[in-house]
Amino acid sequence: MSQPVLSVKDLSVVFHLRRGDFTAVKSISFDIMPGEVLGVVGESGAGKSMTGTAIMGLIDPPGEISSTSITLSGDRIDGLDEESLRKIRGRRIGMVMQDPLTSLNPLFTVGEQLIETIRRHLPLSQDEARARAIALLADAGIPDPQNRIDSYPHQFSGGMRQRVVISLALAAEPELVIADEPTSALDVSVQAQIIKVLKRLCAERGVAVMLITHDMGVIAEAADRMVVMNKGEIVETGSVGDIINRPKMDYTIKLIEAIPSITAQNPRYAAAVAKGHSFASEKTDEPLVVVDNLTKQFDLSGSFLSRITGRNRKIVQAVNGVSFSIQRGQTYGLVGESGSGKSTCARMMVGLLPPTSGTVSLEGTDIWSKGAEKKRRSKIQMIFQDPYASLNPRWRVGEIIAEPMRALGIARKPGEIAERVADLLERVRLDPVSMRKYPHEFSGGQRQRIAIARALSSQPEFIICDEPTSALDVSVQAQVLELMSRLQEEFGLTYLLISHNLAVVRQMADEVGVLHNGNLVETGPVEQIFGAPQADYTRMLLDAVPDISKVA
Amino acid sequence: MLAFILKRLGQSILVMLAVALIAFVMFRYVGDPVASMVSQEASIADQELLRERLGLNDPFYEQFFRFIVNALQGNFGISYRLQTPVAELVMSRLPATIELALTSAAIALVFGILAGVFTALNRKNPAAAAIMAFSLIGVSLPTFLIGIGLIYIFAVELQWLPSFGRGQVLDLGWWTTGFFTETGLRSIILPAITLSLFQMTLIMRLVRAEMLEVLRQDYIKFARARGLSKRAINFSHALKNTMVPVITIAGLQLGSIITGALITETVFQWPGIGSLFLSSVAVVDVPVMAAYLIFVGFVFVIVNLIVDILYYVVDPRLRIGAAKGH
Amino acid sequence: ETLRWARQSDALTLDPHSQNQGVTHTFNHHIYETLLDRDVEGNLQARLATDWYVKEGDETVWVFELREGVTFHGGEEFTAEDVVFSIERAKSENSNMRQLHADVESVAAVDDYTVEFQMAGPSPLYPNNITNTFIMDKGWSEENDLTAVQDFAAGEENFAVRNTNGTGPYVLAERDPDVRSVLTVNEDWWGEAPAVTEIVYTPISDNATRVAALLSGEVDLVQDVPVQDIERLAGTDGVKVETGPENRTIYFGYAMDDEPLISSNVTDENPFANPLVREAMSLVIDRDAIRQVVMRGQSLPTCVNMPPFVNGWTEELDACPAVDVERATELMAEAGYPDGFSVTLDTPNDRYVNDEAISQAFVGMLGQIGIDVTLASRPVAQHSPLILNNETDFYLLGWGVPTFDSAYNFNDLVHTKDDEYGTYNIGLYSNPEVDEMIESLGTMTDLEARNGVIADIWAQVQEDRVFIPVHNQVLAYAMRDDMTLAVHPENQPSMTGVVFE
Amino acid sequence: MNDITPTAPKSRLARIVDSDIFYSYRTSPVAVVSSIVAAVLILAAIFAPFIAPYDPFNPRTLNLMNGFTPPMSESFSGSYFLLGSDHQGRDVFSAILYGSRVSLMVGLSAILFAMLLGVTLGLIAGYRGGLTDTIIMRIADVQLSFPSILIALLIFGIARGIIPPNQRESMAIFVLIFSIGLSDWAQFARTVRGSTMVERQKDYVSAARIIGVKPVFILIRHILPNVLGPVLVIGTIGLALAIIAEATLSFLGVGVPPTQPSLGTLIRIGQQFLFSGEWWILFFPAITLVLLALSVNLLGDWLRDALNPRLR
Ligand SMILES: Nc1ncnc2c1ncn2[C@@H]1O[C@H](COP(=O)(O)OP(=O)(O)OP(=O)(O)O)[C@@H](O)[C@H]1O
Ligand SMILES: Nc1ncnc2c1ncn2[C@@H]1O[C@H](COP(=O)(O)OP(=O)(O)OP(=O)(O)O)[C@@H](O)[C@H]1O
Ligand SMILES: [Mg+2]
Ligand SMILES: [Mg+2]
Repeated sequence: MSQPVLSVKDLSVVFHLRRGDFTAVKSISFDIMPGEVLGVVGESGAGKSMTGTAIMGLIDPPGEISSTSITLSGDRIDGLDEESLRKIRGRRIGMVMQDPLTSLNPLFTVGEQLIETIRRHLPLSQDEARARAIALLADAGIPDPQNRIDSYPHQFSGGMRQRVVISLALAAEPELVIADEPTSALDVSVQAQIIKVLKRLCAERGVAVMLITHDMGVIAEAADRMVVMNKGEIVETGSVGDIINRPKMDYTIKLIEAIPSITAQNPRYAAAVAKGHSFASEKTDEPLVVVDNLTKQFDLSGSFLSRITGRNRKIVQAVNGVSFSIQRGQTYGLVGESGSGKSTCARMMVGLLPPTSGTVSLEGTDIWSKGAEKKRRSKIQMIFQDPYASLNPRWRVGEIIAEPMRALGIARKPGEIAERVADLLERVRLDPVSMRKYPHEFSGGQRQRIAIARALSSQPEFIICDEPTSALDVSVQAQVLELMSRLQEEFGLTYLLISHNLAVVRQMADEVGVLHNGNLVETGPVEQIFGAPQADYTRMLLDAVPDISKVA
Repeated sequence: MLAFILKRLGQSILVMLAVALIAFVMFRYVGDPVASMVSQEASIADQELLRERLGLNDPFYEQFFRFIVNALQGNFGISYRLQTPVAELVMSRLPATIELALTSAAIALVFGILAGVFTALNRKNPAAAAIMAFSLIGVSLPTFLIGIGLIYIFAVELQWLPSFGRGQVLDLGWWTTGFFTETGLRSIILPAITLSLFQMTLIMRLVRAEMLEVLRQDYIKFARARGLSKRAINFSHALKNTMVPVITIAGLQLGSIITGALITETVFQWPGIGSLFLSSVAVVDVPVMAAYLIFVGFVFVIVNLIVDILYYVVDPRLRIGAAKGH
Repeated sequence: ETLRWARQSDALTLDPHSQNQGVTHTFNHHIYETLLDRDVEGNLQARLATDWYVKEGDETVWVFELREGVTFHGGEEFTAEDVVFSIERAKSENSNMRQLHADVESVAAVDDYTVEFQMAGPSPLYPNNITNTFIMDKGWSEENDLTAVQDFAAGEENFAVRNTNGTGPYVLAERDPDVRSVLTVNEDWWGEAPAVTEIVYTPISDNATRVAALLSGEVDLVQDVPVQDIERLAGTDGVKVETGPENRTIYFGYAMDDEPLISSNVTDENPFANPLVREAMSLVIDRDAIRQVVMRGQSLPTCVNMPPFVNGWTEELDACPAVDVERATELMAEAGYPDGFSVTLDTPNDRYVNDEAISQAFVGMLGQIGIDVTLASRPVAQHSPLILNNETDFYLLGWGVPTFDSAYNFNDLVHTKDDEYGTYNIGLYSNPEVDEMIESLGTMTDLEARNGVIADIWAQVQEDRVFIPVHNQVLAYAMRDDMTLAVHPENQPSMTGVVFE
Repeated sequence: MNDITPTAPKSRLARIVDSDIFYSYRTSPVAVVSSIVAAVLILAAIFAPFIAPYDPFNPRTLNLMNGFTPPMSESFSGSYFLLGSDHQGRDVFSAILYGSRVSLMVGLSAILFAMLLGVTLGLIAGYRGGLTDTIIMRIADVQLSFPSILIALLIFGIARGIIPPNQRESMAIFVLIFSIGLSDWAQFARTVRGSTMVERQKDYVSAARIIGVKPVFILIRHILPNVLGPVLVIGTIGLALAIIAEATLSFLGVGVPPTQPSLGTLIRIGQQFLFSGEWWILFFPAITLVLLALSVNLLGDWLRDALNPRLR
């Protein structure tokens, strides 16, 4: 076999922090061959991104890199000075950074950033560089690249931005591409397309790819070999098929088990079927929540004047005549690609955003009618998409959880409140001592549990969960989902579960609605939707989901 | 965009009316113009006569209305002190102030931004710490003291630069400029430095703080990952992103350079509207004071408008209005 | 030779009759001329008039004989009709000089070089009033529509505000108000050719900057020199300072009527109405300390509210009693204020030399006898209306005497306040007998008898302690040391008097 | 995020000492030195009556003949003046101590007042948006058009009409605080408004709205703590400016009486003696002001960096 494109020996990354050193990566070694895709997986904080950043020489103080050697096609690249590194970065190693939304400079057009990078590394004229930039965008699947090249990043959707970042990484035809979560912001269909581009590069030009992700499905689909990391160390390495089908180490086994599969049937459905009951026909009670013909328009017209005269009106139809109902004690899953109106629905149902038309009724009362506020506040709660942003960083966890009790007058005496908070924390499996701490002192999974504890604090009947696990890695996600199911059983809660992770929805929901451009294209019992989807859009969505079970 | 400008212009008119109104209320408390207009032997009856003639005995709203009507026609009356038409007086002083303000603003911007970038890039460097500390002297001493200190060092002791005035100016008819004569250029140095010190400190600190923030953004890291040169990263990518807040403050500061020029112009006997205003306050020359305030109000309004437009130029995210998901 | 001359402020206008203000007159004296003016001792001297006297047989007429062969800058000949025109203009409604000519009923040209002033009654001291009334050319004025003095309220500018045509030693070459004015010598002037052939006049309002400009050699002559800088300037190579007395007294005054004070803790009566309190106050002021420390030796302590130049001044009146705090304390107890009282002193802070510091020093001295003074210090633009409206209990003021006669002080400061008289009688002192004597002064022709009345009035004023005078101001001009310019008592220096070494 | 899970709750003090801010403070010599300097100056001002050898505010104790005594020498009447005496025979050292008191009181109160007003209006403008925002921001425009001198004159004139004459001088200091504060609020309002507009979008605000927390409490308890960082920094620069503004206003007759000089007034007085050789009258008060401004601002700088978690 030929020489590896990248060879890493004994790489360590140490952060010199005030409370002692923290080793993010512990002497790891691995190689990547030309044309090979190496998948790197592991739970959040395992050191995956650090490894990639360290290879680029981009670790900032107080971080420090040490290694025996890092070679790129035989050339040592560790310990080089900043200037020599600049010649390698972008030119020989391309990198896709983890967060595409913030990786692009918002003040420069996509084209400017591409051309700048191309001309820095390749001897091309302005026009040639522009032509190349357009070709790159087209490769990455951006429609109409001639026109879109002069757009600013904010004019692109998250998925498009991610594709631009990929084009940028590929701009100077590097030998090695380090792609850190390149598809995390994409819907499944676009994700599939990107994976195709990467694979084609490997095949056609022998480029080596280091693909960092926590989505096992993507690995299964794209990678040849994979590395499993935990706490800065490599736990296991081998071919994708080997590891997924025959994991050896405990950690790997746990990780693989935690992955919800899109093809696995809903457990309750499966149980019901096993017992011979029919799962879908429980629709006997009066539904708890009824959404009827819900519509939301956003008026984006700039000025007061044009709003009055009605000229130049720019109206976004975010939600369009959506109707569905949710049974008490059940979970309704709402799926759909990014921007399809899921969160907007949620905000109207919780009382944050008045609907343009249509009604949301809870136990028969319209929550937007006069005098319904009290009921709405005490019975509906929401868990937000980003747990960190929904916790006030300046408040202690105890205060955060206690706020709904105070505001709704559920408990008033300090002693009683403290008791209840402690109880709630225990229920979400957190140490009651943590009520003294601030949100930033918790991990993502723990924060999500705090958010759940707060939602439970007001003793609601109905909880809207907007992407409750999107910020979490698979193992933590599994814990949170498990917790939610347990609480549902305990308190008889009703959930609206919003997610673009279809596997999660299949596992959790009793009924499912599919949103597309604000329209509810399909709704029905979970196994009906997943098992026999009716709408084209649903079918397309389901087809695009990568799945580990496809690995041979 | 046009609608936005029109809306802002409408608001601006209200702002200016408010400025004029408050100014008028204020004049009652600044002193009595008559007391400083008559000589010490003028009898009470004479003073009363003058007050009557100047319309100072009319009800407040009548005086205000008259002022607004006249001002709309570009007529700000006659200066009580210098007995020349106020509009003419202000116009003849304007070039001096504007040249001083622009020079100071340029100094403040250029040095403020350079020093801000330098101190942000070399946060631990002792030279940067020294610049940070030294710049504070600019804000902790009164302007008049700094001005006199500079005069003492550079005019009296070293005799390098003139201590007062504008030097020789070139009269272009509608404008007088000191930019094309040697004495004119030498004369502007000290007052411009004095006037710019405060704004320079502010801009420098602001740029530094914003730069530190921006340099840690992902897109800077990504720019490094793309192998861009240091200069492109620091001055093109990072600096441009610090500009939005800097423009806000710098814009406000350009306005306050003009109000801040009061003391500087007086110390350096700079023949601008600032010193004109202060001499007018001393003798309660109401027409000049009113015209000055209207002018300054106008400057602020224009500057704010330009700042808002500049936002659009610098930050494309603002161009499509408020369209934003969450 | 060119003289670069700096002072605190600029002439307000070049219209000779529009403003009665020292700085304006000083500047205009170089362009326009008056019938008479004052020399550096303060004596009247001939200028455009060569002789002046009361008409024989008619005590109410003043005769002025005019200088012949004088021409205006525009070439017009100077004659009696210019004088008639100018005096009438100065008397006209919008003129600020009219008060000085209030007694003139009419002016008539007897021939080309003689004018007669018909007065309302005998006015023996009238010539003192014309030292700042400038003569304009009638023809030029009429041509430029200048018969009336500018009316502010009309909102129009007057030609004379920026253009001149006088008979004086200099011709206006350049004028930028507040910034710079240039005067060049008038080759055809009737007097002796002055050594200064060009004057560059620049107002510099900041004290320190003005001094710096002289030190750096950017100007040759500086007026309005701060007293604390005199010593340093005098000790600097190439610079010298001329000092001399000014015709102005700085004094304190207080409310003397029976109304309770506005700002005092004594609310049922006016402590200042008690003569014992006033005496105590006058015993406690240490004028020598003020002179030595506050004024740096640059003042002439006095106990009468008039400078030595003024008719009626005597050494006895001027002399001060020794400071006696003990006696003052007794007096306060006797007056019924053993613990003193509180009051606010209003002082300007930008008008007279070290005005605020003088007041502050007096506050300390009054503290020794229990008078607890709060000092309220303001720019003169706010101080003036305050005191003119009698909204003060206790104040500082300076008074100049342009006529060089005591009657000027009496009319404005001592006579009971009414429409005509007592404009600056801020303490509301009122004594009908004194009022009567003051009114009689205006028409008395027997100068000796008149001086007797003046002495009587002063005796009463001093006995009643209407004022607490502090000192007469001293003027200082700083200049290059190769030139000389004497200090003028009215602060009206003429650059024709400059001599170069 | 580094997941550190301390097992037992610590005492409040221990938690403070252990906090990142305190750590950054301990390891920053600039912060330590400037906080010591600021503390010394502020304590000296507070305890002026116990430290100062003389009482410069009591005119009865002054002897004019002691004027212009150079530093470290005996005066006419035999008093010893460490930093010399001024033109009224006041001990410069004592005057600085007492003057700092006045200046700090005026400066701090004015800045606090400006902050209170500016932050309140900024919060409201940023949270409500729309017409409220436009009105508040245009008022800020109007305010910015007036030099603070004129605002002070206006307020003083109005106050003169309201306050009875014998209380005017004692009210002067409050009028002064009010005037300076009123001319400074706009910049706080602008800053806070910007940050509030960002914060109000965040989900923790939505979370509070869902349970019906009143807007006032959302603003005060949720948003305010999150927008206070830059406010503190502007406030520290503002302190020096407020002290200087006070001096200018006192000169215009709307400030403290010259018999009770503030630091700024001392500088203004001392400036007259710049050319005449009595340098100490200007020098010591000016140095005090520079030290005060420098230490407070360097502390502000440090605080800005320390509060920014990315810079730790
Ligand atoms: N600037 C820093 N200072 C201290 N520790 C850091 C810093 N940056 C990252 N770390 C720590 O290094 C460890 C590895 O981080 P890294 O970003 O590589 O995780 P990851 O595997 O990419 O996780 P994720 O899937 O969440 O992106 C984490 O525990 C993180 O807390
Ligand atoms: N406040 C708003 N003003 C204008 N448009 C809005 C606003 N909120 C949402 N939208 C638009 O409404 C549409 C639906 O947005 P929504 O947030 O409901 O999507 P989503 O399905 O939750 O997407 P994601 O998966 O990315 O969270 C989008 O096109 C969005 O741009
Ligand atoms: Mg990562
Ligand atoms: Mg969403």
